[in-house]
Amino acid sequence: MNTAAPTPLAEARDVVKRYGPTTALADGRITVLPGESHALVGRNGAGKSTLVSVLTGLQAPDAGTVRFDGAPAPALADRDGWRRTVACVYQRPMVVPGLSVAENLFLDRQPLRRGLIGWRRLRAEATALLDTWDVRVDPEARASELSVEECQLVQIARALSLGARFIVLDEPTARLDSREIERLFTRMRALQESGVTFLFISHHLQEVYEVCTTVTVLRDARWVVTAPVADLPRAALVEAMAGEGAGTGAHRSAGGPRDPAAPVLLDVRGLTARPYRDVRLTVRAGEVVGLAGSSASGKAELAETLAGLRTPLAGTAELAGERLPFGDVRGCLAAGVGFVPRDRHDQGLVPGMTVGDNATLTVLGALGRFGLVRADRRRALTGDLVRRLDIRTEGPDQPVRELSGGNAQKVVMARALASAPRLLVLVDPTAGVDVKSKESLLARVEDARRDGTAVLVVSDELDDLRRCDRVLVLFHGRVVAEHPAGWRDHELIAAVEGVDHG
Amino acid sequence: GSTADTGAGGTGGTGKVGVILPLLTSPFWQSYNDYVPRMAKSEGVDALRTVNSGSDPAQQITDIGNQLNQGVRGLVVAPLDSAAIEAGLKQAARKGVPVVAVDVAPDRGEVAMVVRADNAAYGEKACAYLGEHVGSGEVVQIMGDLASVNGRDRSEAFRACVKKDFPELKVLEIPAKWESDTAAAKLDTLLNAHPGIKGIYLQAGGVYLAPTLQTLKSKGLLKKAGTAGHIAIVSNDGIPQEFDAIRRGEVDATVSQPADAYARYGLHYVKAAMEGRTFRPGPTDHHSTIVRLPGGILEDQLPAPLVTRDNVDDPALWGNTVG
Amino acid sequence: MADTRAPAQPPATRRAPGQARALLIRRARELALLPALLAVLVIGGFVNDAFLTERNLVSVLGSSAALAMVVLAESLVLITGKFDLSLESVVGIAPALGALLVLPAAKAGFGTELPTALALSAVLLVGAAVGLLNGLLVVKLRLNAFIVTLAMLIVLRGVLVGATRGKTLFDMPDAFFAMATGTVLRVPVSVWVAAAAFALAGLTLRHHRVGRALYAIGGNPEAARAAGIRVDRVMLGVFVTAGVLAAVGGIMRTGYVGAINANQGQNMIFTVFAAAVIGGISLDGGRGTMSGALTGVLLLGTVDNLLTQAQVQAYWIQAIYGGIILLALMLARLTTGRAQD
Amino acid sequence: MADTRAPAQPPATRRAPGQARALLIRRARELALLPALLAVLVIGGFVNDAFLTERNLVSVLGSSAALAMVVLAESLVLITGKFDLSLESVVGIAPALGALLVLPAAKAGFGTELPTALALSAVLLVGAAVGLLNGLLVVKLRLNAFIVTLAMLIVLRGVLVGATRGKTLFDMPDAFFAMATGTVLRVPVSVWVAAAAFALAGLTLRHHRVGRALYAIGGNPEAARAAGIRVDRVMLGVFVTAGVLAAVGGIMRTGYVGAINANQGQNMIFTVFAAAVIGGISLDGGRGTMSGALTGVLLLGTVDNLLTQAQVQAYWIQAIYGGIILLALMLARLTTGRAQD
Ligand SMILES: Nc1ncnc2c1ncn2[C@@H]1O[C@H](COP(=O)(O)OP(=O)(O)OP(=O)(O)O)[C@@H](O)[C@H]1O
Ligand SMILES: Nc1ncnc2c1ncn2[C@@H]1O[C@H](COP(=O)(O)OP(=O)(O)OP(=O)(O)O)[C@@H](O)[C@H]1O
Ligand SMILES: [Mg+2]
Ligand SMILES: [Mg+2]
Repeated sequence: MNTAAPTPLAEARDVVKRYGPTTALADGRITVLPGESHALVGRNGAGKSTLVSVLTGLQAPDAGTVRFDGAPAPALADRDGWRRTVACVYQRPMVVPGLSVAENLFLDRQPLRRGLIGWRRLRAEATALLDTWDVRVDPEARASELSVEECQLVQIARALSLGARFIVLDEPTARLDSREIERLFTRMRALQESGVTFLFISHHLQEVYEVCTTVTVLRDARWVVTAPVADLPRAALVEAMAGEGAGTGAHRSAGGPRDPAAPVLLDVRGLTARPYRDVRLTVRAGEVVGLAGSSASGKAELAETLAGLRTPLAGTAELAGERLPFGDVRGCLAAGVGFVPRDRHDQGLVPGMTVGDNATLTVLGALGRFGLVRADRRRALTGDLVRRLDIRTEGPDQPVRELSGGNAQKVVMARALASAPRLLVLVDPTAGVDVKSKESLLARVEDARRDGTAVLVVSDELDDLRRCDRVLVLFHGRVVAEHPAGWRDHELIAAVEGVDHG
Repeated sequence: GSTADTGAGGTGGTGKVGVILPLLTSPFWQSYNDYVPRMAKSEGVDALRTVNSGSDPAQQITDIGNQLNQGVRGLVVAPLDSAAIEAGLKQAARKGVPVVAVDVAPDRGEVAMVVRADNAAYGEKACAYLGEHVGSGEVVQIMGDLASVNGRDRSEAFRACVKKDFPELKVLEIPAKWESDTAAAKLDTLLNAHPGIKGIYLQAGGVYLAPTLQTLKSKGLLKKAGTAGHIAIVSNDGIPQEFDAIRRGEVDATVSQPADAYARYGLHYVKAAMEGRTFRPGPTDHHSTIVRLPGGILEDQLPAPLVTRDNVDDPALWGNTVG
Repeated sequence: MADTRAPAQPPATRRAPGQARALLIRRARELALLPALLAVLVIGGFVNDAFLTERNLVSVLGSSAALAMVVLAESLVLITGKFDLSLESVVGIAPALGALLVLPAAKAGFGTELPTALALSAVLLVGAAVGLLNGLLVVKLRLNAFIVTLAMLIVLRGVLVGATRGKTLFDMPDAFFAMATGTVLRVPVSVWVAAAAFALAGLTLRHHRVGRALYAIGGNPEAARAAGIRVDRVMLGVFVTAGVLAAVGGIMRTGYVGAINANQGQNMIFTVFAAAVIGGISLDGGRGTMSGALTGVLLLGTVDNLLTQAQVQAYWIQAIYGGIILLALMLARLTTGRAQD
Repeated sequence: MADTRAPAQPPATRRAPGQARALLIRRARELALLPALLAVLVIGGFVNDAFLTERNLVSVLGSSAALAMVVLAESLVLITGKFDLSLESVVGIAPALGALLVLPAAKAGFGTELPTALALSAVLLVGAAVGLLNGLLVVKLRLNAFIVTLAMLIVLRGVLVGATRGKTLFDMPDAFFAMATGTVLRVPVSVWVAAAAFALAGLTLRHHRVGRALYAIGGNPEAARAAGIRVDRVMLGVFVTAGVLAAVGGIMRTGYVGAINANQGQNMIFTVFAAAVIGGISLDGGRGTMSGALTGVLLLGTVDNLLTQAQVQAYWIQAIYGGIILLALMLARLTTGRAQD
């Protein structure tokens, strides 16, 4: 085995990376062989993204070595060297908001004409590239105008077009709908055939089995195991990640509504705005209703309307008989709406503030008299939420900026739960959350529902929707289908994509 | 020795003296600053290093406080503002430290003596010169900072004198905030709109001389005195470069602010005050007169001669004694 | 191929012991300037005997009080993620208008001769009005705060010169000077007021929901809005508060100087920003504490005092002052190991 | 339920028709100030016959050239997402050191009496050195750019006063004045140089990779680094370039004024920021164009000229100037419908 082993395409050994008092990586190891598709999995905060940033030259490790093709990695400042070696889609958005989509796609490698940038060629190449990904955006549009999904696709398109032989994808699918994911996998397979090697990170384990050949597991900042995916069935993989024997349970479905006679809590009638029309839906107390649809269906806008972030053109929504004050977030909060927004970077978190601050941002008025925010009560509430949601953090005083992606997402959920809402509106609540945490996150949704909370889950994550008592499908702004629990995957996917027949 | 009675008390004439400057970015005050140690030696005063208030009246109060905390027995201050110095004077009075004010007479407060040449007189002299030599037409005054007492007094005196004595003159104004580039740009602009300008009064030669000459030169309007189309220029300060320009015939006159005398008599009076001497109105032994101002303050009005081609080489002028 | 497995070892215990230390480090960052401040004090003690006397230290405080108020005001605006350059002109225009209302026409006043209490309220009102105007332009019209308040600064400087016709205002009622001249326990009232204002602001920022809202808005206005914070209203409130605080600073300066010069406050904003930013207030918003800002003010005041006492040549004093600020920054950088961008 | 399904239409076709309009809007935004500028020109023409004469317009250009260079320099730094306040002091210190090297000791020089060409190169070198120092402190030591360059500004102001001992420097060789006094086609050389510099910078920013890198760094430095841009090196280069450009601006100002005063450049930075930000350069980095910055410079220059010609009462001129800037901002806001924050 040793004699026949080819030179690894990329190899990291004994990598240590610390951020102040946090050890993000204590024993980072990975060996990626040429031509394989290597999965990197681990729970939130295990150190995956840290390993990626070391492997792509974004940060120098505190200790350890990185080698490519047997040769030492380029110096940190040698950006060209790194760019030739490896391409990456980072977990955090890495676009320049003020530049056009076309330029973002070809940043620092714009086609030149006599030393200057050939805008025409740039536009043409960008258009072609976007077309291959079927991204319907104007290449001249600013990147800041893109939706989360479009932004992610643009970054994927960029990374895959760089011509590198080694491509790292850090949770590329967390923000994509199923059709977009399928398109990504098709491209990946094509590139694999032409000899491109992938390092792929995802919390959707079925994706690991679908596209990867080898898997490396990190746990608590340490390398745990590397094995062919075929040798690690799902249960073993989860065990390796979590460090304990645990049933996967991800496919458990919710069963019917607990109490079909429960009173209707949320009653939405004739709601109309730009991206959706004449929406009518109801959610009973203790009921979990899913709202599915592609990224362009208007589902996220509908959710934002209910949270008070938008004012619709027409229609009403009543929560327990009271009209929701549209366009008034505070009013909606007071009325009992808890909200997890679509993008944690955008509306979800204040990165510079601590976990405690972020988690209690919606309930600042309730932590003491005269508007005082009592530190002990904030600490207690935060501690409780951190425990319940299993957030991996140094403590409530750690800035959210320093959390790993999935843990940050849990803080957003904590913020929504902190106000003990009567209606929970969750948009993509488990984006970037690891399998175990997803369980606990969804279990918290279960808890809430048991307490009589109405829950609206806006997502196209089948795992999220499976827990719903029924799923509504939004297509081009209209509710086109309703599936009671027990639907089969392909039915729902077909409905979401608008190809079902009734 | 000037007109002074020897009295009792005081600090016995010994002890350190603090000297506070208003700013250092003008050639005039820079000369004054250079004179201070020299004059201190000749007057036998133990002067500390000068302190610069950097054009900030509040800083000046702080500077006074700092000097007093260091135990100075006398202060020579060139106030930035006639009113906004009172708080500083009060502090000194509380400690029994005599103060001599240079260049600006405080509106109120206790000072042993004010040593100054009258700012209003500068404006009047310039007005009189221009009035006599230009007669009628448009004249420009390039003003200082309107928020400074020096600039204000010169501007108002010039304006008032023109109105009263030379109504044929029409005054155009450039508020230039003691900034040379502002002066250049605005003079340039005015010359476009008023090609017939006949005279210019520069309220500070140290700042405005170069931009004025440069602007006139680049517009082809810099003619020697006596030739046709010459624009009469009266400047204010008395620095060597103004004298050179007068010799070249580019500038007609300047009011010489006596930087040397400021330093000398500032220190002289503070020493006298520390010795407990007091003073009376009347002529002095150095060609000046002590007058009692309306507020009861005594002021030694130093002569500020108008320098023209005729007396520009007078070796007694301070501008002829520095490099 | 490697199906090698790591030996089952306990997960690196990262939580418990690290937590206290991390908190300590984070707190230390807020007071990054303290070592620099201490260094200046010690050096000062050696350089000049008069430096560490009570009298001198009270002088430092008294001369810094007005600056401190404006730094406080600016810090609040900066934490909210905005700018207010016009605060320096409020320091001049607010007390000046108050004085004009109370002074007789013979003393360059408007001749309205309002009662003193009314005139003093007018001072605060002017500050509030300027803040409100800035706030409306920034919050409602969505103009850029930096440039709006820069234009406002120019306008107000002009109005001050225009309204006073460049004259210095004096002979106001004693109440105008009381803050700087009155003392409690031998320390000027202005110092106590500034200290109280800092303490109150510090408490509010740390322990009141309004304070937390400022940080949230400065850190990510979108997230703040989504969390139910009325971003526009809070921002308006901050601009108004800053205006009022600067007006109080203006009264302090008036008392300190004993008169109102037509360029009162001019160029102060540089020092204000220096103190705030040295003290750890971020220009990007969302970061900084009152204790930090206060150390910034004290450092500048102390260095200034020290340089005067050290008999540095007047020509070089400014260069040395700037150099010391640079050194203090580097020292803060090294002692906290934190990048400052 | 609902089998009423929307026809399978592609979501809002954003390409073909929208594209031209979007581009137009984008271009219009860069020149948001043009309406305001035109308004000032038209009003000026009515107010005063001399205003729209060739001679007067050349005056406006000549007096704005030095400012334009510094605005250009600052814009480059701002686009990269940093600040450089010390540029205003480079305008003073760089030509002053050059002059001191060439002047004899009798005229307050160092007495080295270097040849003119060397002294002029020294001017540029001083600019570059200051830029490099700023850059190193910001890029390598990771100090905050605002506060580093503010401290540098104070240091350099002090050095200028110290090195000249407060004196005004006269009588430099003619080459020091040539840019402002020499003319080509009746327009001063300085104007041509500034125009060329703007054109070159505009071209580079729009059509060269280095220029695009500035926007990328200003917009998202991490993304820029990930895309292979040598962020540190580019940033250093920008600081050095800005220093050199400001030094050139300093020579222009020296020529325009005919001497170097010990406060040359002082307070200029306010005007520089005003011009840049009014012209659409974002303080957050990553946004703004050279044509916008240029309209900002021209607007300020024109308004200033107009007010002088109109002989507005000296006491109120500043207030009116500030008011016009505010109006121009609102006009720009209304004509482009763009929020400016
Ligand atoms: N800039 C930082 N400062 C401090 N701590 C950090 C920083 N970045 C990451 N960490 C910490 O390092 C650890 C590993 O984070 P990392 O982002 O690598 O996790 P991850 O495996 O990618 O998790 P996820 O699946 O949630 O993305 C976490 O505990 C995190 O809090
Ligand atoms: N900053 C930019 N971002 C994206 N596209 C740009 C940018 N600047 C210019 N372009 C594109 O370049 C095209 C031509 O612009 P411009 O006329 O300024 O350049 P040019 O060099 O003359 O190009 P061409 O030779 O193609 O006409 C525009 O239609 C625009 O789409
Ligand atoms: Mg990650
Ligand atoms: Mg073209």
